Amino acid sequence: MINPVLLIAIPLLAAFISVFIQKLSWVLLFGVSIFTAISGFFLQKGMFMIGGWKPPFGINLMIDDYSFIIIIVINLLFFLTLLSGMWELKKNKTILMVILAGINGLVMTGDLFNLFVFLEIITISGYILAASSDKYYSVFKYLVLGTLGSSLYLFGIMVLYGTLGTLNMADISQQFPNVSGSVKIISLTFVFAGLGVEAKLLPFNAWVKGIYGNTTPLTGPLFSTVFATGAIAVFGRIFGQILVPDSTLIFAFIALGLITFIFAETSAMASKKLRELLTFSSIGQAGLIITMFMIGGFYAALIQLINNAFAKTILFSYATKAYKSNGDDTINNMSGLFRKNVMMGFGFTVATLSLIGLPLFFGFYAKINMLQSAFALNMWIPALIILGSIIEGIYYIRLLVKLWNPGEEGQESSELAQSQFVIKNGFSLSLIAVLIGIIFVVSGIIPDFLTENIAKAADSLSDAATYLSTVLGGI
Amino acid sequence: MSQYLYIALMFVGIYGLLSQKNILKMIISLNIMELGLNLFIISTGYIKEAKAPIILFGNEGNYVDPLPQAIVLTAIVIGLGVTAVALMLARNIYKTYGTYEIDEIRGENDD
Amino acid sequence: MKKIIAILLTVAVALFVFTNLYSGDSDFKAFGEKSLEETVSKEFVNKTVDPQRVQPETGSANIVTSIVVNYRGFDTMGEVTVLFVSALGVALLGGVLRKKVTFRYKPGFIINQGMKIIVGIILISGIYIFVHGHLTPGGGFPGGAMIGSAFLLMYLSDDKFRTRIAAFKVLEGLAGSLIMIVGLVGLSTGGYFLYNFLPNGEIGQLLSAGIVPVLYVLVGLKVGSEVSNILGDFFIGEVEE
Amino acid sequence: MIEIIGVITGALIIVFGILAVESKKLINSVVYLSLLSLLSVLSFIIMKAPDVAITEAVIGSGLVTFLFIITLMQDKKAGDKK
Repeated sequence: MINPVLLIAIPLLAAFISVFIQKLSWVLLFGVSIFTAISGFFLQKGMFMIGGWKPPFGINLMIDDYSFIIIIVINLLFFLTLLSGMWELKKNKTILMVILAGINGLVMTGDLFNLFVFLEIITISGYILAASSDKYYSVFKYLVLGTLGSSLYLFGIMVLYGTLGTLNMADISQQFPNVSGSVKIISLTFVFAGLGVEAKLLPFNAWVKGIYGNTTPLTGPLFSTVFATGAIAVFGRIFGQILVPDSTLIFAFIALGLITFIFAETSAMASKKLRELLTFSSIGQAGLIITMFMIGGFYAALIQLINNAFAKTILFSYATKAYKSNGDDTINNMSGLFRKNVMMGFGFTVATLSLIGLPLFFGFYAKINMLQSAFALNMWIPALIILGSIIEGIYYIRLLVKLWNPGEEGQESSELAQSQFVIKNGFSLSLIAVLIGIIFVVSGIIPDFLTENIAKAADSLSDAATYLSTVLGGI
Repeated sequence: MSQYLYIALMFVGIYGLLSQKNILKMIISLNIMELGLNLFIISTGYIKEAKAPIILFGNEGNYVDPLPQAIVLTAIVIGLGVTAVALMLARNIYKTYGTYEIDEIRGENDD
Repeated sequence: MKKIIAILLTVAVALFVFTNLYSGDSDFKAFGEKSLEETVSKEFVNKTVDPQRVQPETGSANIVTSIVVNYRGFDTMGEVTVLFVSALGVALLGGVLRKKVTFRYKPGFIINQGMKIIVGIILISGIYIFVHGHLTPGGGFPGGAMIGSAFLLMYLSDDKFRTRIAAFKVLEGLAGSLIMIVGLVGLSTGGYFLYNFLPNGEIGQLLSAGIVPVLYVLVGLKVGSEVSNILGDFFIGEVEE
Repeated sequence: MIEIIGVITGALIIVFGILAVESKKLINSVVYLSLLSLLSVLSFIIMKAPDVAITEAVIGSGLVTFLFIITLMQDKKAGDKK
């Protein structure tokens, strides 16, 4: 059993050491990543006090079933991202180790201000990694919005502190229902806006296109899977368990999530470039998952979060690698590419089919559960979800047909198949594609293992009483 | 009363972010916003007639709330880090595009 | 036009905040009216969080320091990491710009020599501030920043000095690693990360407060070397003369 | 008495904040930001936060101002807003 503090302390220690032994920093990076990916499975559950100060006075880490599964997923994804971006690491190795510590801390921490600190760690690291694309103005927009977002978040939690006199999540979730309505509205709006920047929700996501649209094989999977999963998981934790909004605000939040979903899927439909299409698809998925968290469908939200994260790892690794090798990612020019790279094509296809939720794949269970929990509420939410999913299905199927079949649609010719595109250094990519492809197929046919754990995680999120007693009573 | 002014300062910074089109001006606005926020945080811990939270001999009890001060210490240093990165980015933007005005920046296919 | 929209938007949000935060039924504590009893800070001030420890549980006379380094030391660790990442980022971004900054004036003899004395004074006061961080106002952050500004003066007054100093990289990494190691020693001896495993001594003495001064000195060194690195990187850039 | 000083400082802070945002020359904005920072140090002292005051004095009005100025030095024309 591994103490969860080590998942933050070991990567940070390695990062500091790597400053003066730079030659060995890639060994440290891969070593740390393998350590966290494996030890995620053996994580000790419960509440861990930092410095031995009991909550709500000190800072605590909280490992329940929810953070447990998110930690496993994030650390696995981080390792896969490293494989995908193996040739892109350059001078970013130290920053990557800091990111690993930051994202683990973000998911595990039980204190609202500590969450802000970890949020700053990963966003600042994000700006620096994004700047490796040389699109400085896009990075600057991300920096301004990111700083604005975290300031708004800090304002929200300080209003809460001024009212309740505590920053501990469990303590606040206990007292929050008794807070007066006006303070509730202010704190919820500002925390929502602050986290909405990282979660890519609609009024706050002006930065996403410039950043995700210009990614490399390293930053593409990192932003779209590791960062996005962490941010959305925190979103679910805060609004599902700690600061539960009341009915008027929850209506506004659901509306924002759904508008983001529909708007992004429509924009993706019109995209001509692969990375742009995937960017809009990521925004749309974020909107969908947050809607599910808001309507209380934690199980469906989690299952789609994990499905989306693994699928996007392949899709973004592939798209960024194709761009890196050819300097172009226009979908029309890529047609017939998978004829030459069957292994990658297999992984890509499985991931896409799972993402849009076809039967026999893992994503199918996500979509079914989503609709079930949405239909339990009213009719128009599931109607919009189905509408968005159909749009998503159309453009992804169109993409797959293009990539497998060269030339005009319906015209079968192997001569036209010789697309100008090549993939350099494709071995790691094939490895990732096949690994995740197999995970998807197996988990689609035998879903019990994964779904059981996710169900436990969803239960622990909706069961606030256990969380409270573990943190405040478990001294 | 002064608490209103601190929140207002935060909104002066946000107004600057929305209205200014010069990159350095935007960074200055970010700094103003953070300053207003820091002043607001300290003001949530202020108690009338209370002393600064340092234990001297014969000076016990009745202190202002020390936790917001600890938080602002952290926030100021984080603000320094963000400002340094932002200014370095601004220099790189100037090197690439020869300007600080966002209207004159071309070639990054957005908006 | 854009300005009018910006003004309207800001005023709308500001009104939303003011009307809600200071409305009649709001239980947000008014300015100056709150009571320490209603917050977690009352235990920090009385030093009574954990009655099972040897009293006083934290020996620092400056209560803010005891919160920053002891009760909420994890935040400080994260915050030092933020500055670490920004220093790295400034170096990476600045690596694109290669030329040194040159000034039109040449520092004369008096500036050169006088600066050295001033630098010495600033360095000593910076070190004094973070060594006494647990007793007097100040501590690792301002102390470290003062060390950084001492080096700023050196950069300004001496042309030859204007290069990256490799020793700062080592100091930065070393101080950071030592902070983590102090935390891990606490984990192995006390069972908690960043556990205070040193005796607290008597409030007001220089050698008191357990790991607080140790951590604050490390934080001060780390902040100092990071700020110096950032400043050094800012001097390496293109300036049109 | 001390409350009145606090309010006056707060009002001055707002004035300098608006000046810093709306000023035509960038170098003036930077100087106003620095003044803003110094006035906020006074506010921190009035609100009994000596640690924060020292930190803000060194970092806010010292280092940040310097970073802005060295960035401005990159372009001689940048002193004027177009």
